[in-house]
Order: sequence, then C-alpha cells, then structure tokens
Amino acid sequence: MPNKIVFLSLTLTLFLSGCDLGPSNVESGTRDQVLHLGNGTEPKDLDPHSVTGVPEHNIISALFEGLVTVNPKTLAPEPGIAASWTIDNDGKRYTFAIRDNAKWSNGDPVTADDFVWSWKRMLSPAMASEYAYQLFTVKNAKQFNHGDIKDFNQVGVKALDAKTLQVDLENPTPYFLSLLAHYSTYAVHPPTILKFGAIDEAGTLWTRPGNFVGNGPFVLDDWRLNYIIRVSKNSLYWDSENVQLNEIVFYPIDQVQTEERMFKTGALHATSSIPVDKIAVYQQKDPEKISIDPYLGTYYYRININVKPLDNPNIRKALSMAINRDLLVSSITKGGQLAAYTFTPPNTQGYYAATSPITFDIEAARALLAEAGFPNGEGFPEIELTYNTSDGHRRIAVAIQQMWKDALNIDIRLSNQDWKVYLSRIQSMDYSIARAAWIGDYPDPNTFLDMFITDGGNNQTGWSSPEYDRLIALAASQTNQQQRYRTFQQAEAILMDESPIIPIYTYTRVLLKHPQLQGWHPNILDQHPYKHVYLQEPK
Amino acid sequence: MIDSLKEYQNLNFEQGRSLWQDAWYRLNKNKLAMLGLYVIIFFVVVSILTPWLAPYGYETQNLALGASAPSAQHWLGTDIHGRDLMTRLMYGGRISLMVGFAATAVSLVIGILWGTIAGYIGGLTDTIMMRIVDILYALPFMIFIILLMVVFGRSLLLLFLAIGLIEWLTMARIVRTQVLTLRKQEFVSAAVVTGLSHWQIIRRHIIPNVLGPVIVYITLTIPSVMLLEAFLSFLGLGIQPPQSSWGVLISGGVETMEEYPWLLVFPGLALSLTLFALNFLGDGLRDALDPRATRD
Amino acid sequence: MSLLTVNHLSIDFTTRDGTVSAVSDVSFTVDKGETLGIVGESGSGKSVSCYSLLGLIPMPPGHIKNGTAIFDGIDLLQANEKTMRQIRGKRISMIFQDPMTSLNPYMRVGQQIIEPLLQHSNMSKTAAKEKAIALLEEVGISDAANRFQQYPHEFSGGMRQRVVIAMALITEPELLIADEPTTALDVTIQAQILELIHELQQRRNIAVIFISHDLDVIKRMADRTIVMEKGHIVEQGNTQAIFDAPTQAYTQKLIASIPNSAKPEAYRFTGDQDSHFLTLNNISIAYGNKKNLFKAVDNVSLTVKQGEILGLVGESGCGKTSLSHSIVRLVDIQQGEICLQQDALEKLSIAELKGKALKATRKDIQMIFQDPYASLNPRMTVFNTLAEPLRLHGLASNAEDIKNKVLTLMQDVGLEARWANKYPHEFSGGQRQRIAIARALAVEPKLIIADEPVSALDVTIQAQILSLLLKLCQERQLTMIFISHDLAVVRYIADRTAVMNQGKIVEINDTESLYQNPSDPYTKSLLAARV
Amino acid sequence: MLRFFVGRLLQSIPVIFIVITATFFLVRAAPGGPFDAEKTLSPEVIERLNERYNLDAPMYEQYFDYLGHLAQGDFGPSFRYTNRTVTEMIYAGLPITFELAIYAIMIALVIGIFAGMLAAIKPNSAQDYIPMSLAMTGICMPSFLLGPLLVLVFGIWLQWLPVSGWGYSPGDKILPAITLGSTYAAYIARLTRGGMLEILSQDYIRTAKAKGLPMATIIIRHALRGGLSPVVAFLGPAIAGLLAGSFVVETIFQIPGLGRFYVQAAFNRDYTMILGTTILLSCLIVLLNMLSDLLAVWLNPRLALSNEKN
Repeated sequence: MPNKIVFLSLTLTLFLSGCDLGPSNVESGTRDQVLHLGNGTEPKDLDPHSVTGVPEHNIISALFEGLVTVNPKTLAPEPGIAASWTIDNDGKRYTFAIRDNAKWSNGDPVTADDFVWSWKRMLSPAMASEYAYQLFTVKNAKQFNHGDIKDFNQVGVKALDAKTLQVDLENPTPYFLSLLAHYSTYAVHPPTILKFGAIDEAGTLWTRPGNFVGNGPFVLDDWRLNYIIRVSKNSLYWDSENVQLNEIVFYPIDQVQTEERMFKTGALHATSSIPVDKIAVYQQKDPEKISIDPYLGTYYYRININVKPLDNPNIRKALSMAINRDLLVSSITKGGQLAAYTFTPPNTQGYYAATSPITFDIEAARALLAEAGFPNGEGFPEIELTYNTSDGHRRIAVAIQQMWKDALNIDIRLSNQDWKVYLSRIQSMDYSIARAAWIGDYPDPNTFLDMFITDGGNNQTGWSSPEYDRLIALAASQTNQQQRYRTFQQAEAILMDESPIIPIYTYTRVLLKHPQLQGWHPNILDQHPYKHVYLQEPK
Repeated sequence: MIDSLKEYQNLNFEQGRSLWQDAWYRLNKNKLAMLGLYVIIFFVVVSILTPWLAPYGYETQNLALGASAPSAQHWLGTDIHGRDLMTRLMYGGRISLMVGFAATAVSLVIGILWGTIAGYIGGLTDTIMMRIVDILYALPFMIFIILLMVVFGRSLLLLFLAIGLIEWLTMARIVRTQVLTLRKQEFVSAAVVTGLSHWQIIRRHIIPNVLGPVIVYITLTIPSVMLLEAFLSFLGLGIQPPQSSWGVLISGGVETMEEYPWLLVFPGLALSLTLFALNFLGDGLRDALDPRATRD
Repeated sequence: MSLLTVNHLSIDFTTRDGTVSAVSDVSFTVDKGETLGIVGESGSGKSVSCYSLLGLIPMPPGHIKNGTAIFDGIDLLQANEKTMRQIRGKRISMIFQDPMTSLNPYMRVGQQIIEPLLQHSNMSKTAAKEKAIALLEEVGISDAANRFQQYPHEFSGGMRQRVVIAMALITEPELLIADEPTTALDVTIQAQILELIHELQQRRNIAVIFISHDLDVIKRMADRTIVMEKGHIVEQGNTQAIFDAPTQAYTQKLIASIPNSAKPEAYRFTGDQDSHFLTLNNISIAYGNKKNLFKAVDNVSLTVKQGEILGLVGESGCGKTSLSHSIVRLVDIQQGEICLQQDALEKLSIAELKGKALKATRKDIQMIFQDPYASLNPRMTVFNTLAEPLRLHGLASNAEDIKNKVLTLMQDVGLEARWANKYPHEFSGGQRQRIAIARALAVEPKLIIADEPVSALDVTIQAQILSLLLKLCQERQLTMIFISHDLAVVRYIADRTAVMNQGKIVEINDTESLYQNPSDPYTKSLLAARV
Repeated sequence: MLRFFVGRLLQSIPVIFIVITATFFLVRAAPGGPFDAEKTLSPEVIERLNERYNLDAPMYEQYFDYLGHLAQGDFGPSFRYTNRTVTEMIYAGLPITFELAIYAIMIALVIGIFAGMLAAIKPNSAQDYIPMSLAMTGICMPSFLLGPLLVLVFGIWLQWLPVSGWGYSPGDKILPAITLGSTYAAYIARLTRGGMLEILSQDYIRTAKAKGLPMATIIIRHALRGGLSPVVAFLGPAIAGLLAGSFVVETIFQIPGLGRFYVQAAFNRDYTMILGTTILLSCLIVLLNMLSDLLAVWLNPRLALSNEKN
C-alpha cells in the first residue's frame, strides 16, 4: 500500500512537470509560415464529390483547384486549372484550355479527360453526390444523374484533346463560371480513385494521408480524427512559387468557447466563429483582432402554411411586421448583421430586391391581425416556435416570442429540439414556425429564390405559387442580367407579399483573426484562396 | 414497580415513540442540521411566494438594457435579454427545487424497493435484478431521453421520471449492499421467528436500517439532479424558455462568465447554498435516525 | 521493590450526559514474576485502568484525573508519546480478549508477530523470523514455518490466541497485561491457553496482570487478586484468602453467583416422564454444495418432554445452533422430521409447514438468541419491539390492551415500565437479554429455545437471568431447550442434558447423573477441562 | 476464486447481448436519420444512401446482418465519417480517453485518499471539516463549470498551462485530468474517511498501538489496507463512469477521445458508431467491475476464502 501511494504521487509529479509553454502556434506559425485555423466540426470526408459542409470546403479548397478560381476580393472568376476559356453559342458553350503545367501532386499532368471522368463520377447515380445539382445546368446532366440517360457521352461535356475541355449547357447560365469554382465541380485523380474502389464508389480510402492525390496548392499530410488536419505546400502545383504558406493546420473544434480560448492564447491564427457575447468585448479591447464581413446568407423563420391560422398571409405578415429586427441585431446577435426584410441579401452580385412590403410597423401588424379575426390577439391559438438547440437561436427566439407578446398579445410556445429531431420535424412538416437559415452556394439571387418553387426540396413551407414558379423558370432562361434581376425582383415581391417565411437578418461573417494573417480578404462567400494568404508580423 | 406502572400509564402516549418522532427530537438538538433545514425551508417558502415577491416578471425583457451588472433597480443584475436576474433566480428556484426533490423521490422509491428486494431475496433473483441494473447503466442515455421525449412529448412529469430513472440505479446498488449485511443480523432472524412476513420484515426491520447511507446519498443526488435537468433542457426535454431553472442559469452563466460574471455567480451561490444546507441536514438526519449515534 | 506501582489512579469519561468516573482512586502494585488478578464485572473499570497504563484509552473522551503509575522509575501516566512507545510492546505488552479482532485480518501473522521486534530492536528480518518461528513452536503451534505465512482467518480461535501470546512475548517484556484472554474460547481450549500462559510465565519469570470477569479463572491463575466494582477497588489481597474468606459483601455476592450447584429442587421437572412434546427424528443439516459438503447436524434424534428444560451442551461448531435453528425453521433440514405435539392425538411436522400454518406455529415456538446486542433492532424502542408480536398475532384487542400487555411483560422480566421508550443501546447486556426474553414470551409460546442466553453476561447478571428463566418456565409451564457451552450453567438449569460433538449427540442423560458419571469420553474431557 | 469470475463472465454475456439489441432498435427508433442535413437531399440521393448502408432492408434483416458482422468483430462503417470504420475510430479514440481516465483517477486517488485520511485521523476538527466541505463542493461542481474556470485561471490569467489539446504542448494533459478527476477525488475522500474511521476503531489498531508502533506506521501498515476497501469497490464503477462521462472534458479541452465521438455519434445518429461505442463501454463496465472485485479480494484475504467456499 505505502509504495502504491509513493508510485502514484511520483507519476503525478512526473506529468505535472514541464509546465513551460513554448512559443505559441501563432508565433512559431508566423515564423515558419504555418497557418493554424479553427475549422468548426470534423469533416465527413475530403472527397469533393461526396461532401457538403463549410469545414470540408475550407480544407478541400487547399487541396484542389477547379478550372476556375475566384478573385479573393471580388469573387470574380479567375483562371484556375484552366488558363483561359471562350464562351460562344450565345452563352451555351464553354471551351476551357487547361494549363500545360497543371499537375497532380503525384506528377501526372491534369488533363481534360480527368474532368470528364470526374464529372461522370460526380453525376453517376450510385455516387449519390448531394451537390450533383450544381452541374444540372450542363446538358443532359440531370437526366444522367436521375438515371434517365445511361450513356454519359450524351452529357454535354467532352475532351476535345488532352488539354481542351468543352462544355455545353441547357441554358445560358451567367453564374456558370462561379459554379466551376465550387468544389463539387473539381476534378479528382482517376487512377487514385480506381486504386481504392470503383469510379462511383464513395467513402473509399483514397482521401487518407499517403493515398491522397490532389491538384491544389497543398497536399494532405496528416489527418487525425477530431483533432487536426495538416496540409503542406505542394511543390508540383502549377503556381507554387506564389504560394507562401508552407503548412496549414485545421482544427475541428465543436465548442465556440474553446475555439475563442485557443485563439486568445495564440493557438489559432483565425477562428471559424466567435461566442456572441465576446463580440462586444473584442470590439472594445482589440478591434484589430475581430473581423465582421457581410456574408451571403439569410437567417429566417419558416412558416408551415398548412397550420391554421398561419394559412392566412395577413397573419404571417403581421407576425413578420411585429418583429423589431434592428433591436434584435443590435442587442441580441450583436455581430453587425443587417435587419432583413427580403430573403435575398442586398447586393448579391449587384442584385437588390424591390422594396419589401414588410417593415417594422406594430400598428399595421395589429391591424392585419385584427383583420384576420384576432383583434388584440384575442382567441389566437398558442402556436409553437421550433428551433434546434443552440444558445444563439434560443436568444433570438426568446426575444421574438416577447416581441410578439408585446406587439400582438399572442402567446408563442418555444420548443428547442436536438438537431436531428428538428430536421426530421421540418421535413415531415411537423411544425408551425421554425427557425431556418440559408447560405448561398454561389453569388446569384437564384441560389436563394429557386428554393421556394413548388415542391422545391428546401421549400418546406407548403407554400406554392404558379406565378412565382413561372418567373423563376423565366429568369433561368434570360441572358440579360438586368432583365433577369428584374424577373427575380418580381418573384421576390410575390414571396414577401405572401410571406411563407419571415426573413430576420442577413448574416455577417464574424470571426477572430490575428493581425499576422495577411491576404485574407473579406468576401460574401467567405472564400479565401490560400495561395494569396501569408503570415507576417504587422508593421 | 406497580406504582411506576401506574404513573407510566398516566403519561399520555399511544403506540409508543416512533423512530420519526424520535429522530425529529434528536434533529432539533443538532444546530448545524437545523440551520440547513431552515435554509431549505427558506428557499421553499420563497419559491412558493415568488409570484408575489418577485420584483419583475420573469419574462419581462429590456433588450435595450441587455446584460447589466447588479444595481439599485436590479439587485442581482440582468441577463442578456435585460431580464431581472433575481426574479429569474426565484422562478428558477421553483423549478429546480421541484425537479430536485420530485425526481430524487422517484429514484428513491424505485431504488430502495429494487435494492431491498434484490438484497433480501438474494440468489438468482438478486443476480438477475442487478444485471438489469447493469444493462440500464450501459444503454446510451441520450438517445434514451430523446426517445422518451418523442414518444411522450415534453412535460415536467416526464422530466422527473427521466431523471429518476437514471438516478435510481446507483441508489439500488447502495441499498442492496446494505441489505446484504443486514439480513444476516440476528434481529432479522428474531423477526422471522416471531412470525413476521418477509414484507413486514423488510418494511419494519430492514428499510429503517438502510436509511442512513441512503439519506447521505440523497443529499448528493438532489444537487446533481438539478444540474442534470439543465442537460435535459439542452436536449429539449427539460423546461422551455422563457422559463428557467438554476441548472439552466448556471450552464448559461458559464458561457458568459468572463463578460457577465454575475450571471454565473448568483445562480452558483444559490445552488451551493442548497447543496451545503442539504448536506448538513442529511448528516444530521442520518445521526438522528440512528439512536446509537453519539451526536458529534 | 515492585515492578509497577499504581497510586490513586482516577479516570473520567465525558459522555453526552455529563462526566462519568470510570476509575477512581485505584492503587495497586505488581512485583516481578507474580500474577495479579483483577476481577470485576463489565463497567467495573478493570480494563480501563490497565489500558491507561499504556495510554491506550482514547482521550478525549477519557482523561486521567490524577494518579501515578511508576514503572521502573518512569511515570507511565506522565511520560510523553516517545517514551511510551519505547515501553509499549517492548517492556509491557498486552493480550486482548478477542483474538480475531485483535489480529489484523489483512496481514500475515508472521509480519504481525515480528513487528514489535523490528520496531524495538535493530534485529534483521530473517533473525526476527527465526525467533518468531521458534516462539510459535513454543506456544504450541506446529508447522510454525508455514503457519508464519498464513492469515489470521486461517487459524482456529485457540490458535489465534496462541499467536497473540507469541506476539506479546516476542520482545521478552517484563510485564504482561492479559485482558480476558480466554473469554472468547471454548472450555477445553480455555484450559490449554491458561496452562500455556502459566507455563510461559514460570519459564520467563515475567509479571502478569490478569484481567477477567470469570472468578474461576482468576482463582486458578492469580497469586494476588483485586476485586473491582464501579471503578473502585472493593477488596484486594492473596487470592486464596479472598476466595476462602471474602470480607466484602460484593465479593461474597460474586462468589455466590457462580453456578456450581445442581438444579434447585423447587424447579425440577415433575411432569409426565414419557411425554413426547417435541420429537426430532434423524435430523441432518448440511451446508455448502455437492463438492465440499459440511454436515453441521448428522442424523440426530431426541425427544423433549412437556415442561422440562433440556440442556444442550457442546463447543463452538458442534451443530447445536444449527439444530436449534432448524426447530424454529431458520434453517431447513435435509432429512428427518420434527414433530410438535399439539394435543393427545395431533402432531404436526414442523419441517413441512407453510404460510398461515407456519405463522401459527411460530407463535408456539420462540427463541432467545445468544447476543442480546445483535438480536434487537437498534431502531426500535422496547415498546415497539414487544408490541410487534402482540399486534402480529392479534393477541391484543386495542392500543390500550397492547400497552397493558407490554407493560406487564416488562414487569415480568424485571424491566421498569418507564424504560418503554428507550432504545436497546441504552440498556446493559442483562437488561437487553430481559427484553429479548420478554419478546419471546410475548406470544405466550409453549416451547422456548434459548441459545446461549447468558454466555455474554456477567456472573451476577447471569445468575439473575437464570433464576428468571427458571421462574418463568415454572409459572408458565414452558418447555425449554437451553443451549450452552458452559456446563456449570447447564447443570444449574437443565433437567436433562444432551452433549453434542461434531453434529452428533454423544450422550444424553439426567443432568446430575451425566455430571456424576459421564459415559462418553468427550463428555469426560469437557468435564475435565472445567476450571 | 476462478469459478467465481468465470460465473461473472457468463452472466455478462446476456447483459451485453441485451444491451446490443436494445441499443440497435433504440437508435433506429429515434427520430432523424444519419443523412438528414440542413439542405434536404433529393429523394434519389436518400434512396442511394439507404441502399449503400443497407438501411432499406427490413429491420430484422438489418439486425441479424449487424450481429453477423459483429460476430466477425466487424463494427461496420461509420455513417457520418464516410471513409472510416467504427473499429478504426474506436481504436483512435479509446487509448486517449483511457489515458485521460487513468490520470484523472490517479489524481482522484492521491487527493481523495490524502484528504480522507486527514479527516479520519482528526474527525470533527478543522482538519476534518475543511477537506470534507471541499469534497462536497467537488462532488457537485460539474465539469462543464470547473473546466472553464480552471482554464480561465491557469490558462488565460496565469498563462501557466495550455487551454486545449492532448499531448501537443507540454502540460496540456493536466487541466483535463484535474477537471475530470475532481468529482471522483471528492467521492474517494468521503469513502476513505468513512472506511478509515471504521478501521481505526478496530481492536487490532489498539493492538498495533500496544506494540508501540508510531501513528504513521499504524495508519499506513495497519489501517490503510482495510480502510481503502470501500474505495476499491468504488474504483471499477468510477473508471467506467469516467470513460462514459469524459465527453464534456474532451469537448472543453479539444481532446480527440472516445467520449466525444460517442456523444457526437448520438447527435449525428451515426447508428453503427453509437452501437460500437455502447457495446465497448458496456464490456468495459463489466470488466472493470470484475477487476475491482478482484482487487478487493487481493486486499482482503478473508474474501478469497469465502469465494472458494461457495
């Protein structure tokens, strides 16, 4: 027994020893050009054709490059793997010239066939790629993906020669080039894929360190589940002399508080988010460390229009108009978010919605409610507001609940749900009002507005308007940007007038970053091509 | 002797002093325990009277004000929504105390019965009952709760049940080990010889003798139950905003402890106060229920 | 010049209800090589006064009011911890009452024996071990070298006590304090141990303070004797003198209460000689599983006559308790039958009873357990303990009735009514045994089985309880099976006596005749072993 | 002795089997599937995914299919981390959680036993009340509160220790271990106190005193072994609890341990992963309980005998 005690205390002192904290990641990283990034949750996989989320995007965009990449400031398409391209056949045919010096990280050249093969993979039904629709603008792509067409040669993509890729579209699609900057359209290295499985087999081992082959500025070094992912400079990348970072280390961090603490103690150069209550603190203490940028996303409430009395658009509008959005963003979300009265964020590639029928007007709201048969909220049934468990959502819900109580004298029951329960209830339309958010896939109103076409996969309000559907379809075929945007405006006007949704605010990207982090430009998609990023002590 | 008998019969007593009357008498002499008792009573009274005492409505917001430090208007400060913390603490106390006691009561009943029966009967019955406990220990508790909620919907009653269902396991184990030693005691054999049924023996001779350790365990359970409630609320089973509970307030306070320390400190204080009060009371009760205990 | 001189020793204990004086103004001396016997009943302060010599009484609550204890020039009561450690276990060592509890069950006996040596001398472990083994041989433990490595629970009671003695003697102390060293042991073993202690003392010429409640033992061991009562020395002097001509009333009472006579005429059995009130036919009881079956009771048959007291004598583990438990259905019998006579015709076989019938019969057969401390529920007042059986068997119509019955019961067993609301722990051993008896009587049984009812009690109390039992049996025409390891007691109370050994009844006969001329060799050895 | 434990093993087989079965159906009964996401998938995609993971088969078929694989020691692929197998994830997470648990329990033992002994040696004195009150707070201080507090003090104010990680920077294992261990330290302190108080009142302690042994020796050589038996009995369940309950600490300190995987799996409805971890944990619980029984026997020679008897 006694020696047991001694043993214990010894081991204890042993592992208590050595409490000298060396240089922080930020210091050493800045010295060696190693970027340490907080990256939200653990990526599901690193296969561009099978993943969806933002964390995955952050890593994949370091490992691959598409035909097109984006300008870090303006997000305007720029040559990537493709050195140049031509557009003809009134915007329906794109021809890409792939760089001669574009190589895979194992030395193989990147060819046009690689892209054909990769798009085939991404579109093939068995692959069950969630982002397949990103290529549905390509001729016959949808049919192939749905299995109506078996022969891929009928799909509008072919390699004219090793370095020339030709793509035919269903309609002229102004934002097509932006789509090509999205990882779902990236090429993967066929031999590597085939080494670990069939062309349309997902979840094989090819994305593991050692097996991995990519064509981006970095290659996969180390991947430890729920801990870190490290990528290091790829010397074979065509533009590698312009890549200044030697390594990037991604940390999957579930808890925002933890991430903020890590940032504060210099373990991270930048975080993926920040605890709401810390925003004010940083803005006062060290404003240079917090960055708040507009972001292509909208926070809104869905309304299940099959639920009485919410089937009455006036009531929906009344609810929407009773919310003091400015107060909400200023004292609850605090992240410089913009009060939203339309669904599409302002200045989405130059698009602005027409002035919305929705305003903050308690009197009007009361009037509408009375009109609908509930003067001063009397007899209004208690309806439930569903949100998935999260401090942020809770705070907003609590505030809005009270606003409705004060303005309209109606009672709302809050109900937070575990994420999956929440999702299943939304999908089965088993809700009255539910919190929701939408982040645009590409900078164009379409990514927002085509949601609410009849039976749209993400509509989930039960709302449907033939006129709206017609306008969205029309817009898809219009080439003139002005006309197109006007069509969208008409559509959005209908949407807001019917109010199956209550837009609340336009997202901003709020995150912490150390001043050493340079070449990291704010943009509405929060995309930061790493080859432009470098680390340097601020002057 | 006869005289003493007469004089005795004049003394008014019915079935004789019960263990409880007696415990109460002894408890009264234990200052610390009584202090604890008073604190608990105080909390209970306050939570009952809250609707009349509370300076503000628990849901009345002042978003413009937001979180503000303790002041003349708001003695304990306000939370993010500008709601008066003291008020919310009082209302939260109602929930927490209710959950704490009710849920513990559930676990107590199940735990004692289960443990006693297993320990008293022993043999195969014991083995099976204890293995069942093992199984319940091993099941993924979160999924379990979520299911409960989906099947039965959300209600305080369910909350009590859910927590009780988790807490009784340990209770049962503690009781069982106690009973195992007790049933070998001679006074149990004596009871058998007197002709008491097993149930009577369990009720009159076994259970009173396991109360001691059980009470101590309870005093530890109640506070942890209050915190568990916070986690269940997180899963959506617990109470819903704008209602609140100490557990919820604390877990919320943790996240903002640097910016708005008072949001953590005061709920924390409330809980620890209850905790210590309960602990003293518990130790006191344990001694009070043991006639042999020399009270020091 | 005496080895130890104690003067005006007084010790107080502070309890919840004020200060009690455990020892007051005790003075005595011990000379080299002599044995001083200290006799007294529990609470007489005999142990406390000796523990205080080694500073073994917990302080608080105890504290030494005044007095000196000069041992070889050192005042043991004043000496600091360090000096005391030099004396404890080196120059003065102790033997405690219960060899099981006084040995550390978690430690091999060897370690425990050599511990004092290593502590007090710079002897090497191996040397110490040799010495210990030699000593173990000397105290009569065969195969000592192996036994050295064993744990206490692997020793029988007697062997354990031998170990304790070896442990006490290994440092060759000048003074040995033996506190009831044989009380927990069977008669035959007791004799051996006493013999051993005597020899060793002669051989090593050490002084011994021998504490016991058992006058016979003191009489046999001590050169001089001190009689203590309630913390005071009542009488002291040459043992022979004291026992032959006690001057003090208390001493006389003590000596008088040693049961050494035959059963008093007045209480002898006068009933029907060939009644078969209770008949046991070929009873066998076994424990354990197929592999290692332990036969506690092996094919025993006997009959009990209505109204008699049957003594059942045997040493621990002889199966007498199992047998008695089988009669009250605390253990089940593997074979045989137990018949209780209801009336002239009807007999019922106890072993097969179930449910209501069983409950009904429980009313007829009651048991008094050995340990009055363990056999009463510590959380029940006397009143409730006694009221419970009354309510259960519906022997009282209403609360008032219950109250009266309880109080009468208490009266009958000599408990004061005002104690009704006290808890068991508030009573002395004797009083508790009275409660236990009252509980047994509550249901007005026909047969009482008394399992060692007095062995845990002091002599005087023992005498009282015995006469109480006799009285009650006669008043209520009870039949009783009286189990004991103490032959003197059985002789005093039993009409007939059965001797049990290793699960068998080796001899059964009228008590007196059995005592006068035992036939079975085991019975002979038992009688011979008597002190 | 041996037969005793073989028996226990046999008992645990049905236990674990029932756990598997119950969990299997529980997780599938829970609302929300593994593939639900903010952006709803097209029905085609869902269909394909269900095919891929055999979720379109009837329930009983899936069940027996799973048992079949399990029998070959195959926990199946993770539904969330598409290119990982459950086995692989457990293999990655378990050692870390285990290490964490071991450190935590060591801290708990050292602090707990020490405090408990202090209290037991001088009961009802300051030396008793202070550590015991601390223990009380320790028991009820939830790790989601203690963790951030410790980080705030030692990580951010004093800057002594890292605030996250596991084995990346020196000393980053200290705070997690303390956070996790404290609760158990508190329990152990109380248990030790109780056990020691009982043992110290035993006769053989008096014997040891009578031998003239110094107090320290008596405590260490005579009292400790017996006094710790309640602690030992508590140890098995404690470690099991540590393993299961480590997720809070692992989340706070960004440790890639099994506890985190387990809870994430539950949130993500990663069926196979939930099952895998549950099975593993239940096996561990059974095993650890047995170990602590073994230890108890080793500590108390009398038990060894009684077990051989029956």
